[in-house]
Amino acid sequence: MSDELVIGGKSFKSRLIVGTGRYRTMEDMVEAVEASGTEMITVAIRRLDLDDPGQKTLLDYIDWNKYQILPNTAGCATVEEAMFVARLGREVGKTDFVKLEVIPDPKYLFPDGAATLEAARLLVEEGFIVLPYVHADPTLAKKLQDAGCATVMPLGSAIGSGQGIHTIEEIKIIIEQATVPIVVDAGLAVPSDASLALELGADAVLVNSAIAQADTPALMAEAFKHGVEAGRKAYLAGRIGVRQYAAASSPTTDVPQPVPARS
Amino acid sequence: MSDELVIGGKSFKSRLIVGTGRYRTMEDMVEAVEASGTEMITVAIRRLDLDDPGQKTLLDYIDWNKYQILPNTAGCATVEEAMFVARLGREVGKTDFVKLEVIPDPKYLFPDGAATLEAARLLVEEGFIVLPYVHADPTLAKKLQDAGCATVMPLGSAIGSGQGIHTIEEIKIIIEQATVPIVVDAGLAVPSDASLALELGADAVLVNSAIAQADTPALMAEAFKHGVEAGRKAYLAGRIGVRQYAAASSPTTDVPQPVPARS
Amino acid sequence: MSDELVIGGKSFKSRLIVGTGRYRTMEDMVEAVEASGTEMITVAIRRLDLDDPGQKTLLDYIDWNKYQILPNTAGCATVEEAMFVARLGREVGKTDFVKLEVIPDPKYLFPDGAATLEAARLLVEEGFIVLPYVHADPTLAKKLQDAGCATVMPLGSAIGSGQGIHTIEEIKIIIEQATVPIVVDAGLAVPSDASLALELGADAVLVNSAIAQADTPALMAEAFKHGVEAGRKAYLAGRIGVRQYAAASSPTTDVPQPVPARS
Amino acid sequence: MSDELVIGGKSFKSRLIVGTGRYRTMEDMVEAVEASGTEMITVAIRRLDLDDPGQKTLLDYIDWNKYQILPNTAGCATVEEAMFVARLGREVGKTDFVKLEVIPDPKYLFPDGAATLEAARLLVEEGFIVLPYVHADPTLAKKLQDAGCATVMPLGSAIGSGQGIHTIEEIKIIIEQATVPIVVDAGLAVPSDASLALELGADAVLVNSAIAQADTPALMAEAFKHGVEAGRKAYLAGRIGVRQYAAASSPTTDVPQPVPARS
Amino acid sequence: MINLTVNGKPRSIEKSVQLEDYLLSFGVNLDHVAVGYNGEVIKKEEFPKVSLSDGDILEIVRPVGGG
Amino acid sequence: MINLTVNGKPRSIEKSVQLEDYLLSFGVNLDHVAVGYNGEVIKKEEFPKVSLSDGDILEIVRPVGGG
Amino acid sequence: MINLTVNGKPRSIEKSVQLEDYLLSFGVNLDHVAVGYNGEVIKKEEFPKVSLSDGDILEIVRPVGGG
Amino acid sequence: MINLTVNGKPRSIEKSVQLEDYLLSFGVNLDHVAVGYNGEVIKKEEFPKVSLSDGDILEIVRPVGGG
Repeated sequence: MSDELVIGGKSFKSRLIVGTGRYRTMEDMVEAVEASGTEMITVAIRRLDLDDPGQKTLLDYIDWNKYQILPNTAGCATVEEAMFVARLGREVGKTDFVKLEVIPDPKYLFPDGAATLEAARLLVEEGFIVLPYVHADPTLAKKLQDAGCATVMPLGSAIGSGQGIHTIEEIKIIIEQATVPIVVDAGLAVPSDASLALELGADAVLVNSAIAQADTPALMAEAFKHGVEAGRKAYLAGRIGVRQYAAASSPTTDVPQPVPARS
Repeated sequence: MSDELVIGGKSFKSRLIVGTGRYRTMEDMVEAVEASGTEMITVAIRRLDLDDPGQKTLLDYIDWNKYQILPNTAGCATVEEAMFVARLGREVGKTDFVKLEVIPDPKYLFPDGAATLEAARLLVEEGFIVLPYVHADPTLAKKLQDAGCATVMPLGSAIGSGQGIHTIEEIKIIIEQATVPIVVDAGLAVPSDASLALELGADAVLVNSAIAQADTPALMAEAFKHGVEAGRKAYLAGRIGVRQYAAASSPTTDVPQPVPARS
Repeated sequence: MSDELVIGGKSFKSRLIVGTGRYRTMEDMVEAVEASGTEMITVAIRRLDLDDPGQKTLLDYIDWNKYQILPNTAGCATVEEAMFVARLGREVGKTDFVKLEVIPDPKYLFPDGAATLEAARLLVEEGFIVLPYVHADPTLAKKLQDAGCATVMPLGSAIGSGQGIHTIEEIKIIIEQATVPIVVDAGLAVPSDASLALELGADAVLVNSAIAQADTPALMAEAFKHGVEAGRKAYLAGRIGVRQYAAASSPTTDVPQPVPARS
Repeated sequence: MSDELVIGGKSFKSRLIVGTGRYRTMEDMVEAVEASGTEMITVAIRRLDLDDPGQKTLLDYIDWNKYQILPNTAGCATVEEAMFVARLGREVGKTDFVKLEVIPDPKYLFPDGAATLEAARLLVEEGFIVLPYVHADPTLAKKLQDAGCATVMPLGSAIGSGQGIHTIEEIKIIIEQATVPIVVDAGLAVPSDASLALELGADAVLVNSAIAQADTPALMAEAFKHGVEAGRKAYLAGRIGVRQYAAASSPTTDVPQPVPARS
Repeated sequence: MINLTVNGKPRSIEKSVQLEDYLLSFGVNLDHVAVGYNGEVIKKEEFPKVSLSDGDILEIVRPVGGG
Repeated sequence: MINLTVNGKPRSIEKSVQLEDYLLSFGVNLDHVAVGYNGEVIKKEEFPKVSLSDGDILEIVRPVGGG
Repeated sequence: MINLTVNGKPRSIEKSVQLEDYLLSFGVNLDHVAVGYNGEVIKKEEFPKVSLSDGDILEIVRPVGGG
Repeated sequence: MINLTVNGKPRSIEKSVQLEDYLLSFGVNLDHVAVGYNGEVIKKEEFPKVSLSDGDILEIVRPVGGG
């Protein structure tokens, strides 16, 4: 059965997008990315240290031809900053894909919906394939897909908080009205979070801290790979409904009966 | 890394126990059992129809040498009935394993803890390997393991209800104090339920209705196989902690700054 | 102990704002409003039926001097419509208070955050005391309070859905960063929802459908009155913390011991 | 409307039972008990200090004629101990009421269901009015009411843990099948917990730590008084149902429309 | 003949009248309504000063139960 | 005439037979069933040693799908 | 010399006394306590009828704050 | 003397050079960086065509791990 995720005209077999930040070592990162089976990885764009310009970059560790690179605009608090970093990312990443983040709040790293929408419209005009990171606000999600975004990426909870998905109900509605793939991003801590998102009909998840900061990142990456597989297959297999009462899984008739020995 | 589940002295690679009831067809059942990768399946013991004694039984569909058979005492409301059915199951199943159920309540199929404990003690004396199905009551769980049960199987929610796991907090405590494998049984609806149970440290899950009644049982069985893999690997990989605030997954310094074009 | 809620320079003893819509009869409405002990009621602005211009209006049922009237902009999907209806409400309601709603989505009635923010800024400029109804988006909430809104009113769940508060985590953050009173609005179904909101530090709640559509509206209004009292007092009384283990509420020493009768 | 709670043939107007343990001072306790409006208070039975036999007891602080005294068997781990302490409590408390606790586990203070059932049967035979504290196990609850207990008191979470009610689903079922008053006990932390229990149809709640350990016990006691009132009234008022979609609380027609000024 | 749009429906009057008189002709209680006049909201005090002319668009509103 | 209760229903046989023969008379596959005899569960090896007599109560069971 | 166990601790008295007198000797308020005597709980009315003898085990209890 | 702002820090060069040469002077791998020039992002092909002049502001960036 072919079951592919299509974003910006590209097909992906894996529904797990992996972030490359917060690993203890680059080796951890490389192993985890491989173990995850992902086909798309996010990267951040930062200033080169001119006092050590030869230092290795992500490009020295990862074969960019093996993965769809998804440059992000993390660290940007305004539309202007996000536009600038998106354009830089396009050059260095050699891709039109961009994970759009406009985040004024350093404490919870919650995105600015209005600014994200404005930046998304401008980036779409410039031919970017825009994957915006936003609060799980169904009205905003609708406007973003109508604005030509390639996906909508509602958050589960605060980035890196490991709190899981607090926004189930909103995400269900976002999925219900979706015309583009929905990618649940941020806060996922364990594969059951990822599985749940896909069971509900989300098209993919983006995971970084849960893998990078696990005791054993590569093993956790594998766990998420299975979790995403599980969730997608369950969605396609059609889950049972919820019933108030029990339904016996063994026949309720023809139960053998003990008898008293004859007197 | 070898990571095996040991119950009653036998080792299992799969941590998914599958029930064989409620399938639409025997073909569905056989396919699902195979797709699940399970090594242990439950069966019920019922009267033979003497007006059609040649009718096929489970034994005609499934190779009992491939699986650990786990006869249950479903349908029994008293200690005496459960003892009798357990002994019949031992003969026909050619195994000492028994899934002990003592269930007086037909509406929610909730077990009778006191009666289950009494029956468990008697069956242990008779050399059975007892896997008791009980409410997620930590004190009862402790008494059952102290009584020599091979596992404790706390319920997530009503059998076949598809409500998932309502008893997370109790199950955490049961796991914390466990001296035998803990198998979460009943109510699981989707693989995220299974994954969650294993992430918390449960040793296995038992699933029947969620697979048997899914639109596509074999595919749902595969989904649960992945869910169990995901949960176990995540448990071994060591999940991240929960934090109140966000933790940036991209560096917060060296963010490139746009500048106004010179006038 | 004086513990007043101050909105737009006015002090209120009651922290329960009540809506006047969806009652089965006007008598139900009047009784419920009185039983609730509220000091602020919302009203909608609608066209007069010129074929029956003498028909009674809210003004014939309720003494507007007893309550702070809060005209809403329900039914408005755009900034322009909301501005127009707000201005009409100001004239007929003889108050600068306005409950700002900009809602393009008829299915879930979720507000448009960006449009609400834009309208809020314009209304503040015109001297309105603006109480905006928005999704529980902490970043948006911050912008609204910075824009001079008199409160922020995050939603618990869809209007009239009776689903309760799905947005606890977001609301906690909105409260944490609040510089104006936070009023939880929409979705509340039972007084425990209201109590919970105030226990978390919300300053008030707005309730309509839960009262209007209850079997006995006046009694439910009374129930909410108590719920709000309970929640506020609990907030001020300082709740106990959460601990993983138990803490005995009876002394654990000097327990009397039975003894065997002497032989 | 008369709405009384009847336990063991006695009528109570208050549905809040208050514990007298864990207060910082006896004055705190007295104030809180009064502020709570309770008519039934629990007490523990402990050895008198013979080196200071004149020390004040609860009896010096509280007028036992004003309250139904409910001696408990806290600290008892076996049936025998519980029977002995129950009998001592009957003498000193001059009442047949007893809160039955049989708790072998010191960490979570979870009760032993089977032992509690056995002790309950013996105490009922001896003419006690038995209020057993048990895990929220519907099958056990049924056996206790069938055994002649005056109430069943399922736990919400570990005693004094402040975790609230983890056992909602089980408690709903216990209420559904109840033939005696159901009193939710243990773990309640805030009045919304109490209100929720009563909204679901519980007949009363028992609260101790949440009041005794609050920053201001008397104020928290008042908060719980309101919470219980709120929950009971809401139960009687008949709550609205839950709907997936929104239901407008303002009319959706006759919305005034702005128009462009004529050119 | 003067054609108006009032609350979304066409209405006509013989000759121009003051807004206030027009409202009173319906028996409207002026204290209970607000009026939008060609997209502008006008205060009650202004009612006497506005004389209706062809093409005018009126929104005459009242408060109703709402949440 | 010997009257039995088999799986809850009355059945009768002309004269006493061995349990094993009785089972085989139904064409039952002995490897696929277990038997309760007056409340006792008896092993397959015992089948030939048990001869049925009046009033005996038999439970002849098989495994079926169950959870 | 009569040895008792009272509230878990050894105590002794010169010669046998009635339980009631023994309790009063401590200044105990009889209305505020209950007594376990060798595992039996005895009613207040019985106090005068019980005379303590060697090896008796007493539990003298009072109500305290509890939940 | 030409003063530049590069990655937020002041740097100076003797005389104007091409952007490309300037980058290479640091030993930068041109395939691994992108450059913002006075707020504009310029393509690699343009590097040789840009000669730096006084007051120019450069942002030289690379990809790093990010989520």
